[in-house]
Amino acid sequence: MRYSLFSLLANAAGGHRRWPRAWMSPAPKPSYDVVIVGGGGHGLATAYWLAKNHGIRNVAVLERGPIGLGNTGRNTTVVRSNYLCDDSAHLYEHALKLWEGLSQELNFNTMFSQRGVVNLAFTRHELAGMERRAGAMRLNGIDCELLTLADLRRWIPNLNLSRDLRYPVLGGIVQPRGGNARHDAVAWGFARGASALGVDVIENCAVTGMRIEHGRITGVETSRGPIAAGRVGVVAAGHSSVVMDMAGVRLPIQSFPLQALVSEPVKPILHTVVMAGHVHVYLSQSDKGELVIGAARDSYLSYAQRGSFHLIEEQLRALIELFPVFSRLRMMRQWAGIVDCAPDASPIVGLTPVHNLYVNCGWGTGGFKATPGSGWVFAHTIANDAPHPLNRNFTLERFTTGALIDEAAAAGVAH
Amino acid sequence: MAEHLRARSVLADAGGEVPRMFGDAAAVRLTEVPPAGAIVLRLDAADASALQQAREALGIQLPLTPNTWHGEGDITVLWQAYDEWLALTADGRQTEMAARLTQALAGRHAAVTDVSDLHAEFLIEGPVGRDLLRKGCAVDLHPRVFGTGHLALTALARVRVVLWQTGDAPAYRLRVERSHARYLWDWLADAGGEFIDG
Amino acid sequence: MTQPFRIDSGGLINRGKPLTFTFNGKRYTGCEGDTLASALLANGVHLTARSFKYHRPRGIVSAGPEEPCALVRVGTGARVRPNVPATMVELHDGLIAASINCWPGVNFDVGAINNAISGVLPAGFYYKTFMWPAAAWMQYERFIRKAAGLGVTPSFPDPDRYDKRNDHCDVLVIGGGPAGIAAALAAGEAGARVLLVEERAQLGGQLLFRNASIAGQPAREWLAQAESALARLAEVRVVCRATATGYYDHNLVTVLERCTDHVADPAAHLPRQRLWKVRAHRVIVAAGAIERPIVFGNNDLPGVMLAGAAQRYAAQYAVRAGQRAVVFTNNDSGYEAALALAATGVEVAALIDPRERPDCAEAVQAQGIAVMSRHAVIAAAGSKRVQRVTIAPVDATGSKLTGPMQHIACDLVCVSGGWDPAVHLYSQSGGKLVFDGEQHCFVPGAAMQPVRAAGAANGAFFVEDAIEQGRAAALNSDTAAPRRALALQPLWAAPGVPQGAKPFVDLQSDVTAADLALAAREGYVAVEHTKRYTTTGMGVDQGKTGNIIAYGLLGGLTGRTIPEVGTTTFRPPYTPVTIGALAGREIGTSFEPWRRTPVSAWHTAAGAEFEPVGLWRRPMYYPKPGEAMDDAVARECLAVRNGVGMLDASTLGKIEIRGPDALTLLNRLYTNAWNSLAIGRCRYGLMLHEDGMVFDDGVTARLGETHYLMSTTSGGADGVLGWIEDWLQCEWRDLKVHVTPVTAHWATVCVTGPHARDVLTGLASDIDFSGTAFPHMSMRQGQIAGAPARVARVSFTGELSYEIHVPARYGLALWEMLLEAGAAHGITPLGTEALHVLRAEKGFIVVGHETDGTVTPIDLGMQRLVSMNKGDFLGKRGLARADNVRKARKQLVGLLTRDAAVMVPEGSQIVAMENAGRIAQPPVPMLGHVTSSYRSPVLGRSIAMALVADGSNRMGGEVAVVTDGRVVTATLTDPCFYDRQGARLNG
Amino acid sequence: MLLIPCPWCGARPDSEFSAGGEAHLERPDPDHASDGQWGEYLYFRRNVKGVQRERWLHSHGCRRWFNVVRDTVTHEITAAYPMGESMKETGPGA
Ligand SMILES: Cc1cc2nc3c(=O)[nH]c(=O)nc-3n(C[C@H](O)[C@H](O)[C@H](O)COP(=O)(O)OP(=O)(O)OC[C@H]3O[C@@H](n4cnc5c(N)ncnc54)[C@H](O)[C@@H]3O)c2cc1C
Ligand SMILES: NC(=O)c1ccc[n+]([C@@H]2O[C@H](COP(=O)([O-])OP(=O)(O)OC[C@H]3O[C@@H](n4cnc5c(N)ncnc54)[C@H](O)[C@@H]3O)[C@@H](O)[C@H]2O)c1
Ligand SMILES: Cc1cc2nc3c(=O)[nH]c(=O)nc-3n(C[C@H](O)[C@H](O)[C@H](O)COP(=O)(O)O)c2cc1C
Ligand SMILES: [Zn+2]
Repeated sequence: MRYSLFSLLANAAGGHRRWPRAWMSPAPKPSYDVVIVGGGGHGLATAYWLAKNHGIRNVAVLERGPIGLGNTGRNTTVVRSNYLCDDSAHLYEHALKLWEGLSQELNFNTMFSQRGVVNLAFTRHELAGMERRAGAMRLNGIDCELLTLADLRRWIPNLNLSRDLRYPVLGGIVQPRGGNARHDAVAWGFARGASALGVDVIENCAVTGMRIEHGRITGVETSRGPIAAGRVGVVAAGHSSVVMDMAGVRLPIQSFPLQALVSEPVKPILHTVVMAGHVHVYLSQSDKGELVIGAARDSYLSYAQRGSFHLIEEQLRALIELFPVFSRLRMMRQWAGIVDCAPDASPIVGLTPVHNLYVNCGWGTGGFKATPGSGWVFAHTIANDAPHPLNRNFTLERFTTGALIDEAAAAGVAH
Repeated sequence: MAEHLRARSVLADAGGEVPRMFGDAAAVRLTEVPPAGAIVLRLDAADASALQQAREALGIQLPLTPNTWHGEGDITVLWQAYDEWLALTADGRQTEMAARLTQALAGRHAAVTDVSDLHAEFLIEGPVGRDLLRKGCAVDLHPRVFGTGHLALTALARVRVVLWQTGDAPAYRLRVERSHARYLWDWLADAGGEFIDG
Repeated sequence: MTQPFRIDSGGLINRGKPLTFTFNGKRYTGCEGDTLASALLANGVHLTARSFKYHRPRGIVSAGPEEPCALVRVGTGARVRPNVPATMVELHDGLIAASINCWPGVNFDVGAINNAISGVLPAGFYYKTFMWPAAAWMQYERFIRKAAGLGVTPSFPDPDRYDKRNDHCDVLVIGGGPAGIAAALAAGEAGARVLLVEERAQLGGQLLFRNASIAGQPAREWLAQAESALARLAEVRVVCRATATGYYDHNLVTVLERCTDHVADPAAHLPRQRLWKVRAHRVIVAAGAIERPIVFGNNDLPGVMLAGAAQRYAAQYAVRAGQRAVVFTNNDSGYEAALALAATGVEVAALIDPRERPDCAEAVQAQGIAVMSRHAVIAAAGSKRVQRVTIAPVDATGSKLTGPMQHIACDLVCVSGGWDPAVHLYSQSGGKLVFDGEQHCFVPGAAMQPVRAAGAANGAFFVEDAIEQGRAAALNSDTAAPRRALALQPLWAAPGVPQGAKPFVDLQSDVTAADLALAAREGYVAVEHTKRYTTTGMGVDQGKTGNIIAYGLLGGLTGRTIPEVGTTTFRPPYTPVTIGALAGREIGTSFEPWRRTPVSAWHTAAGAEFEPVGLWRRPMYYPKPGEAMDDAVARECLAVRNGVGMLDASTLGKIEIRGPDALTLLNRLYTNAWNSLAIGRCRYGLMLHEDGMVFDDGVTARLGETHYLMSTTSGGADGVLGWIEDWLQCEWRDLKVHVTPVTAHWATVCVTGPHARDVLTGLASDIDFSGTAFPHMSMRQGQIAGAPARVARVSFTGELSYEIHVPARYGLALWEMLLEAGAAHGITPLGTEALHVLRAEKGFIVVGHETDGTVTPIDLGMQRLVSMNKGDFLGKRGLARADNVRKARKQLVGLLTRDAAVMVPEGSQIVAMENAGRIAQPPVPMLGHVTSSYRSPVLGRSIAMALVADGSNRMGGEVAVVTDGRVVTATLTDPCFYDRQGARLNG
Repeated sequence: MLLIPCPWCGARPDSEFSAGGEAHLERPDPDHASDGQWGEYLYFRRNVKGVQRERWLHSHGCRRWFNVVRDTVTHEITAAYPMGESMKETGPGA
C-alpha cells in the first residue's frame, strides 16, 4: 500500500487495521544470486539498488538481529558532503543528492531536513583549514559559505560568541544543504523498498562462516543454515573484520566505541547542526525536541556498545562553553555504537582478494550520511564485479601503495 | 643593569606566597612552597651496585616500592617509575647533588638531570584537604589505603601531578609542571570556595 | 490558607512549617516535607499537565521518579528547570511552578485539537505522509517541531555552580529502604567502608508509608534505630537526595546529589548539584520496585493514580488524593492500599480485582469496602478529572468480558498491576535479567560485575525478606535469601475497552494500545523496533511504568512470551542528569589549562594579543596604541631585519638525551645523519612517522660526549617525547639512553636581528659571543648575570639569532634585562605572527602549516636532509612506498601573486591557469593549496608558500589561486624569498 | 570508565592513560619488507573480538608503557604485565 496523506486518512476511518507489513521477513531460501551480510542502512540500500538499478532481485540481506539497530539505529544523523578530498567530496555529494529525493524514491518519509551544517573554527589554523575545505567544496560544485561572527549570530542565536572563552569562536563554514535525517526511517524505508522489489530481508540470521572454493566464494554459513550465493557483499560496519576474517581477508579496520546522548525534549531552540572540532562536541535538535549530542570516540578497541564516562563529561563541558543556556537541561539517555575506523578515516568499498566477495566498510564515525550513495556504488560494484567510478579509489590496495584518502586531518571531530 | 637576575615565583602575580585559607579554623590551607633543588635520576633498579652508589652519593636510600617516598634530613626522594626518581634538596644544593650523583654513577646506564625549575610545589593541609583533592583526583586517599609516606603520580584537575602525603592531619604536597601551576592554583582556589562558610 | 485535602494528623510533614508556593500563577500553601505533587493534591489540584502529543489533560500518577505525566516547569528566569516531575520537587517557600507544553494554559489548551484528529496521527504517521511536494517538508517540519518538545530552555546562562567528587568504598549501597539500610548496617558492622545513597530526602523507602512490622517492631521504630546505628559507624556514610544515575564499567557508579534544589535561598558558595563518581569494590542495588499500572480506557485522566502512590500520599504526606476511590488491582498490594486509604478517611467505593478472591480480601471487606473479584475496570470517564469508572466481569484469565458493564462514581482510581524491581542499574552493569514466572516481572539474574541486588529490587516484596536479602548481600553470603512471592495474576490491559476511550501504554509519549497493535501489524515486532516506531519509553521517564506493559501487550499481539519479547536496553541515566553537573567546574577559565611561561604576565601587561599553541598561550603581536595587527606585525618584522627583536621562546619543547646510545637514537629518530656533530654544535632534523610523513622538526645540540639537548616544536613537544619513549620502552629496550623532558625548567628568550650580538655582549656573561668563538649552529654554556645559561646560535628568522635559556625562575628577569640592554638598539618584542612572516620570507617550514600528515621531506624539497645510506631510521621504509615515490606529488613552492599588493588567504585552493575560467562550472581539478601567506614588510609585497602537484616542475609557471570566487594569478617560485645565500646569519 | 591496572601505580581510570592498540606487533625488516608487508605493519590489526593483548601508556602517571589482557566485549581485564615480558599464558584466545 502506498503511503500518502490520502491512504493515511482512508485508514484512519478503519482504525488503521489494513496497513500491511512494511517489509517481509521470510525464511531464507537455499540459494541467492547475491547475499548481503549486514542489515544496516548500507546493506539494505545496497540490496535496494541492486534490485532497482541492476535488476538483480534474487537477493537476500542477512541480518543477525533485527535490521537497522547497528550504527544506523544509533547515530547522530548528520548528513553533509563538506569533504576535503576530491574522492570523498564526489562520493558524499552523490549521496546527498540521493537524500534530496529519498523520501519520494522510497515512498517513506526519511525526514531529511536541510537545516544546514555549521562547522565552527576556534583557532586561526582551523580557519585556514576551513578556507581550504570551503575552496575545495566549491571547486567540486558543493555548496559552502564562509561565516563571520555576525553570520554565526544569525545562524545560531544561542551560541556563545564571547571573546573571553578559553577558545573563542573565530568563524565557521556552513553547508546549507546539509542537515539531519531520521535514522530509523532510512533503514525501514530501504527495507520496505527492497522487499517490495523482491529482496528477502532476513532478520535474526547471523553469518557464521564463508564457503570458499578455489579462491571464489560460493555461499555463507548462518545461524539458520547454509545459504549458497553467487556473490557476497559484506556491509557489517563495526563487525567488518569479524565477518571478513571468516573469509580469511584481513582489513585495516579497528572497532571503537562512539558515544552519543540526548537531552530531555524541549521546544525548538537550535535550528542548525553545529559542529565544533577543536573543543570536541557537535549537536542538533531532533524533530521530537531532544538535543542530539556527539563527541570524540573512545581510544580503545571495543565491541561493547558502551564507552567511558569521562568522554561524556568532556563533551558536555564543551557544550556548556558554546551554549551556556543548555546547562540546566538534563541528559535523558546515553549510548554508544561500534564504529569501523580505517587509518585514513575513509571507507573501503570494493573488491577483495576472494572472487565474488566484496566489502563495504570503514565508514567509521561518519557513514550515515553516505547510506544511499554507499548502497548505490556498492550495488554497482557487485553487479559489475568492478567499482563504480565514485568508489574507484576507495580500495583495499591503497593501504599497500600508500595512496590514502586522508580525511583524518579534515574531519577533526567524529560524527 | 642588574648584576644578578632576580628569581620570581610562578605565582608572583597570583599572590601565591600568601597561604590561602578556606573554611573556619582553616579547614584547608593552600600554600606555595618556595623552590627546592630537584634532580631527576634515571637508573636501572635491578643494578644493585648502581643503587648502592646512588645511595652513597645521596646519603639516603632510593625508595624502591612504587607509590612511596622517603626523606631524611633535607633530602626527599620520590619514586617516579621503576627506573626514575625525583630527588629534592634545599635550594642551592642541587648542583652539588647532581655532580655527586653524576660522578658516582659514571660509566653506568644512568642519567642525572637538574629539574629544579621544572615544577612548582604546593602544600595542602587541613581536615578537608582530602575533600578538596577528590574533586579533581581519582586516587583513593582514604587513610586505610593512603597515608604519610605514600605518593601518587596522577591527574589532578586536568594536569599531571606528583602528590605525596607528608602528615596525618592530613598534609599533602604536590608538584606540578611549572607552566601549569597557575591553572592548578586557580583551580584549587575555586574548589576551596565551597568550604568557605556562607 | 486551607489545604482542603490535608489529613489532620499523621504523616511525615511538618504542619508547623507552612510554605507558600505558586502553581500556574495561583498561590497555595503546603507544608515542610511536602513535594510539589503532594502539596498540589492537598489543595485539590489534579490537572497539572497536558500530554506530549494529544494535549490531553493529565494529573499526578505516581509519587516518585517514575512519574510519566506531572512534568512541570520549576523556578523562573535563569534558574528555571523545564521538565521536572512534580513528584520529585521538594517544596520550599516561594517555589514557583507551572505546567508545560500547553497554550494558553493547562485548563484550556489549543493543542488539544490533536486529540480530536488523533485518528490520523497514529504511531509513525509522519513516515507515511508530508512527502509532497518534496520541497515542502521543511515547512511541515517547522510545525512538527513547534508541536513537539516539552518545556522551554532557559533564556539565560546558568548562574549555579556544579561540583564533582571522586569517591571510593568497599560497598556502595544504592537505595535507603529497609533492604539498603540492612545492607549498609551489616557491611558497616563488618568493618567495610560503606556509602549509602538515597534518592529521596530521607531514608526509609517504603517504610515511610507502609504499616509494616519488623521482627515485631513497628517499621518506623526499626527505622529510627537503624538510622542511629548507621550514624555510629564511622566508615558508613549516608547521603540523601543522591540518585545513583549510571552504572559503568569496572564498578564505576555515578551519583547525582541535589545539594540545594530544595532550598529557597541557597548559599552562593554551595554547589547546586554534585556529581559523584564512585568506584566501589562491590555494589548492592537495593533500589526498590516500581508499581505497574494496568491499561484501560482513558487511564490517563487526572485522578487515575498508582495505588502505592495514593497510599504514600495518604500515609507519608497526609493527603487524600481523592474523596471517593476505586481500587483496581491484580495483586495483594492493592488491598493494603485500600486499607490505608480507608484509614485516612477516603471512601473506597470498591476494590476491583480480576482474580478469584484472595485471602486478604477479608480485612478489606471488614472495612465495608466492596470487593469485586473477577472484575476489571475497563474505562474511566470525566473531562479534566475522573468522575466514574466502567467496570465489567471478566473471565479467569482477564482477557474477556463475561457480563454487563456497570459504572461507579469516583474521583480517584488507584491502580496496581504488580511491581517491577528497579533493575535499571543492575542491567546497566551488564547483569542479566530473568523473568520471574511466578511474580511476572524481570528480576536480576547472573551478574557481570561485583554487584548484587537486594530487597524489592531483587523481587523480595515483603519487608522482612528484603531486610534478610540486604544483609545477605552485604555479607556476600551464598545462602539464597528468602523471597516469598507476591500473589499476582498478570493483567496488562483490561479487555473490552469501549470505543473512544483511549487506553494508554506510555502516558508520557502518548502511546496507546492501538499504536502497539499497528506496529505489530506492520512488522515492527522486534521490541527495539516497536520502541522506535511508537516511541514507547523514549520520554523523560524512559518508560519506568510503561515499558513492561508494552512488552506484555506486544507478546500478546505476536504470540510470544515476555522473555521472548525481551526488554529494550537499559541505558544510563536512571533519571535525567543535569548537563551542568556533568560538565562540572572545568568550564570557562578552567576549561583547559593555559600553560604559562615565566614571561606570560609581562606579555599581558604589555597588551599582547595571544594565540593558542597547543595548551600554551603565546603572544601573537604587541600592538601599540592605535596599531592594527598588520601595522604591529610589520613594525616587529622590520625591527628584526634592521635592528633587533626579542621573542619569548620558552614554549619550545626541550628534551635532554643522555647515554652511550644517544647518537644511535638520534640517527634512528631523524632523517639525517648525526655522526659528525661535534660537541657544542647544533643540527636541524626532521622526524617522520613510519609512513614516511613529517610530524616534527627541530634543532638538537650536542652538549657532551653522550649528552644532547633536543628541541621540538611548541605544540609537538609531548608528541615527540611520547614517540621517543614509545620506541625506547617497547622496541629498542637494549639502547642505553635516557630522555628527560625539561621544557618548563628553562625560560628561553630569542634575540634576533643584525644587532643581536651587540645586545648580548652588553650582558654580564662569561660567554664569548664573537662570531669566531661562537659560530652559527652552535651552543655554549656559561652564565648570564649570575644565572646558569645555555645559549644557542640558531636562526628561524634568517638573521643573526641567539636563543638564551636560563632556569625558569630567572626568565622574567632575563627578559627585563634584555629589554634594558637592547634599549639603545631599539630592541622590539615580537610575537609569533612576525616570527612566521620572517621565517616564511626565508622559506622555512612550520610543521602543521606546510605539513598536514600527508607530506614527506621530499615533498618539502628537503631531500638533502634525508640520508639514505646511514642505515635505518623511522619512516625510511615508508618513504619508499609506491605512492610516496610517485612523480607529480604535491611539492612545496613559493607563490608570488602577479599583483604584489594582493594577499591570498591561507588555505586557498590552486588550479591550473587553463582551468581558471571554469570556476563557475565545477568540478574544477585542483592542484594544491596555499599553506602560508603573508605580507612581507621587507620585500614590500605579499608572499606565500603552497603545496602544488608537480610543483618543482612548474617553477616559473603561473597558477590561479581561487579565493572566495575570485581568481588571483601567481607565479611559482623557490620558497625562499629573502637572502637566499644566508649571508645575514653568518658573520 | 575502565580501570586500567598500571603494574606499578595500581588501578586508575582510563582517562589517565593512552591506549596503544594491539601489543606484540612485529616490525618487519625494513630492508626486505614489500610494500604489502609494510602496509600490513602500518595499518592492519587483528581487531580482536574477545580477549586481546594491548598496550597502554600511563601518561598521567609513571609514563611507562605496559601490556594488558582485556576482553573487548566485556571489557574485563585479566592481566597486566610490563613491556619486554613475553606473552604470559593468561586467559584463552589471545
Ligand atoms: C554515536 C554515533 C554517531 C554517529 N553519527 C553519525 C553522523 O552524525 N553522521 C554520519 O554520517 N554518520 C554517523 N555515524 C556513523 C554511522 O552510524 C555509520 O557509519 C553507518 O550508520 C554505518 O551503517 P551500516 O549500515 O554500514 O552499519 P550498521 O548499521 O552498523 O549495520 C551493520 C549491520 O551488520 C550486522 N552484522 C554484523 N555482523 C553480522 C553477521 N555476522 N551476520 C549478519 N549480520 C551482521 C549488524 O548487526 C548491523 O545491523 C555515527 C555512529 C555512531 C555510533
Ligand atoms: N506489599 C507490597 O505489595 C510491596 C510491593 C513492593 C514493595 N514493597 C515494600 O518495599 C520494601 C522493600 O524494601 P526495599 O528496601 O527493597 O525497597 P524500598 O522501596 O523500600 O527502598 C528503595 C529505596 O531506594 C531508593 N532508590 C531507588 N532508586 C535509587 C537510585 N537510583 N539511587 C538512589 N536511591 C534510589 C528509593 O528512593 C527508595 O527509598 C518493603 O518495605 C516492602 O514491603 C511492598
Ligand atoms: C537521533 C537519535 C535520537 C534519539 N532520541 C531519543 C529519545 O528521544 N529518547 C530516547 O529514549 N532515546 C533516544 N535515542 C536513543 C535510543 O533510545 C537508543 O539509546 C539508541 O538508539 C541506541 O540503542 P540502544 O540504547 O538500544 O543500544 C535517540 C537515538 C538517536 C540516534
Ligand atoms: Zn603508572
